[in-house]
Amino acid sequence: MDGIHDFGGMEGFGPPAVEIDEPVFHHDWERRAFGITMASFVLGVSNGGQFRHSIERMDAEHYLGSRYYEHWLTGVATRLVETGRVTIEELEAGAGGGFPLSRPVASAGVTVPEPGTDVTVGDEVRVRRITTRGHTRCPRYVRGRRGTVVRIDPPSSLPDLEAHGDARRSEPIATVRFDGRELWGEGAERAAVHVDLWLSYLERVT
Amino acid sequence: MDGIHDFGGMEGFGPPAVEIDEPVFHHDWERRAFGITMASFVLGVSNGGQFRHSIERMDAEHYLGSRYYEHWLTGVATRLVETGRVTIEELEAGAGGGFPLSRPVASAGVTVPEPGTDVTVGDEVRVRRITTRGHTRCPRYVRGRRGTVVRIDPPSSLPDLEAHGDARRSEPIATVRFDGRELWGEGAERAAVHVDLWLSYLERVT
Amino acid sequence: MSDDHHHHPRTQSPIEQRVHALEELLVDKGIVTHEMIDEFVARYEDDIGPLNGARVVARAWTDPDYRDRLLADGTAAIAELGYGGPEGDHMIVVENTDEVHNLVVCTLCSCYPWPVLGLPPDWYKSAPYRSRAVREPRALLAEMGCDLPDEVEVRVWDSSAEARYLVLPQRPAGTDALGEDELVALVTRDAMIGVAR
Amino acid sequence: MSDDHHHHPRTQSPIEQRVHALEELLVDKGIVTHEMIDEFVARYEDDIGPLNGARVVARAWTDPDYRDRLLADGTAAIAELGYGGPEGDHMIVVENTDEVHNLVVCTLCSCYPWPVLGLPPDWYKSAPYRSRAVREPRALLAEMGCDLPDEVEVRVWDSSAEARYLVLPQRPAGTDALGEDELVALVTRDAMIGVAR
Repeated sequence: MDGIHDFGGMEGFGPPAVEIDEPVFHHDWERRAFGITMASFVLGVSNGGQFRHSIERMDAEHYLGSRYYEHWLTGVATRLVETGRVTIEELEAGAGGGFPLSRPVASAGVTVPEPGTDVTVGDEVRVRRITTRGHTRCPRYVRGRRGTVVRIDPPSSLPDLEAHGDARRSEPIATVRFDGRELWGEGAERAAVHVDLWLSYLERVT
Repeated sequence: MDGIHDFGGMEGFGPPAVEIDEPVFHHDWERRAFGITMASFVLGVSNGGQFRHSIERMDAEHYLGSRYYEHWLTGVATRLVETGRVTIEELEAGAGGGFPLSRPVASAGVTVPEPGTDVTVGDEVRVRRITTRGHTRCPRYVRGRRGTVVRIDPPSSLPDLEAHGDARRSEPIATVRFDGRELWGEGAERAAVHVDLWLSYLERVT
Repeated sequence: MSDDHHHHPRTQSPIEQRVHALEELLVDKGIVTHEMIDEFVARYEDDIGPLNGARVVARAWTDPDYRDRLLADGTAAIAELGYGGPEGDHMIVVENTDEVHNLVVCTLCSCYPWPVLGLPPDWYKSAPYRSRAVREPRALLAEMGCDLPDEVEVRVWDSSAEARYLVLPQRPAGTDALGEDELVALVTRDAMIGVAR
Repeated sequence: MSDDHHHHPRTQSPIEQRVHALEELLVDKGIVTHEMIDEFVARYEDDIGPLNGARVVARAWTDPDYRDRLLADGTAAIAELGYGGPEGDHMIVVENTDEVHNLVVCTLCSCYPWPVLGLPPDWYKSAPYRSRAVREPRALLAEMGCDLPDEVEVRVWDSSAEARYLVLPQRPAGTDALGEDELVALVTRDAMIGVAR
């Protein structure tokens, strides 16, 4: 989905706020939200794709205006409701007020790319224009862009499928090197940007 | 610039909040912010591109979390400071507190597309991948996409230039019709989306 | 509009303080006057609104020649009724039919045909409307109470440049006996944006 | 970590109330225990942190064979020192040189090599860092106090899939006399992310 979470290249943000000697957690609630989420994985509440998508489905303004572990809390609570373990009524009663959850998975337009072709290190590739309204790990800023494969990682479960049902497809992951100017135009800084992309996100440039 | 203002197709927003018998202004400060901004145009504080870009340069979280006329107020105040008519110190003294302005124009990467070729109604075109960090009226969701020209409007000043200096280029504007599936993939709703694009944003598909 | 806008109420929100500060500063410097601002506000709060557009639509419903001129050159035909000005210099009128439904949006800011509709409502300027109108117009329209049959073609117009769009809705059935003035009352702002039929 | 997390303090913020409500609800239903949560918190607050990564780096600085193994198979070489686990199953180590500077980011969420660096700092998870690291890494690094000469090549690694990245910084000049344990103290978390040299 083209959500607010897909920050790569987005403008309108200032300098990062760096805190000297920053603690691991800033508030006790962050400790508990972290621990609850970690426990939820052990209990099988979500796989990685499901959990990430539960955060991506947060209201964009809520996402942008809240701290990181509030994202986790919102995602895990959403998954707990969606899997029938708790109800929103129970959550609101306990909180003594509103308990904003993420929005439902899109009812249409959740698509999975066709399997891609095999690639090897050195190949020129172009990233497909993924347009799913569901979960994907293909960032918007590389879609349609050309790059060179520099590494192949072992097969792993395609998130686009994993987040939305029982079907699985295991595919190698290619690390693709993009020239900064290919991504951001001639005025861009000189830099190489590497993105790890499942084969289904790629097509070979012939 | 790829800012938060470029909402087309972005996900993570819910249903629009429709208010029955909505007033033109909800607060008296909205009246004043509107009037100040209108007066500022008469006084030549900004042209259209400069004013729009002054709003686009707002901090993304501020933009998303504030009402529409706060965008105007922030943009016009930013322009008034940038053109030397008022100072941030005067604004903060008057407000008795902070007066958040928009961020400065990008110091690098502000580019203007090369002039495009002429097109006529019925032509197939592809939208260029505009990557400027400055102002543009080429929405992100149509960049790289194919469509058909359905109308040509009279020449008008290219915003990408107008917002950033004294140079001007006047170009016809083509209304391009995009199939929803070209923009959003096979799972998309059946719809035709029309976008008005200066010729420099387009290249003919040969 | 209250007359005491240059008095400083005791408890102002930060945005109220900022707007007030800017207005006072500009007046103190002699850059604007309160009256200039008052005048703009009055014009767009009291004088210009969707009644203008409704008159255009009702005329088009009752005068086939006017309808043809309106579709051929919106700016000129609208000027015949005395309407024009900022955000109305290049008007395009798009016509709904049994087969076609038109919807207007501005994804990049909130461009809107002021001379015929006045200033836009909050939802038109909101992230939900601007993001979804171009991606899932049918779902959006359904949520706004406008259910379109599958066979109706949806045409979305993103006002990204100089043109401003007005939808010419279909004349409701059973209104043959009504005159132009009576028809004016039937034309809604929402229908002229395209979020209602 | 306080022991009274299941008591309800009098004035809680909304997010505190929500977290508290969820924990109590899950405990009441027998889905989790407070102790399970305590254990995860303790592990990542007390046990696992950038000291692990510093030991890996110091070993690589002092043992050329280890450095070669680390660059060839990060996961296995890091496991030699006893580090592994969630977010560390596929470790890639990228080496800084006089000619190359590496920078790690996760634009889509905040993936980070937990076993060697612990949990990420706020700025790593923030919109400014995630948005700008892939678009203007040099400007971002300069703002963070890391000025790179123009001739140094910048390589950004967006952790968008399974691999997690650790930067192997350059050994500081003038440290030939220092042993591995002394070198550990010189290795910063920021250098292992790539926002410092």
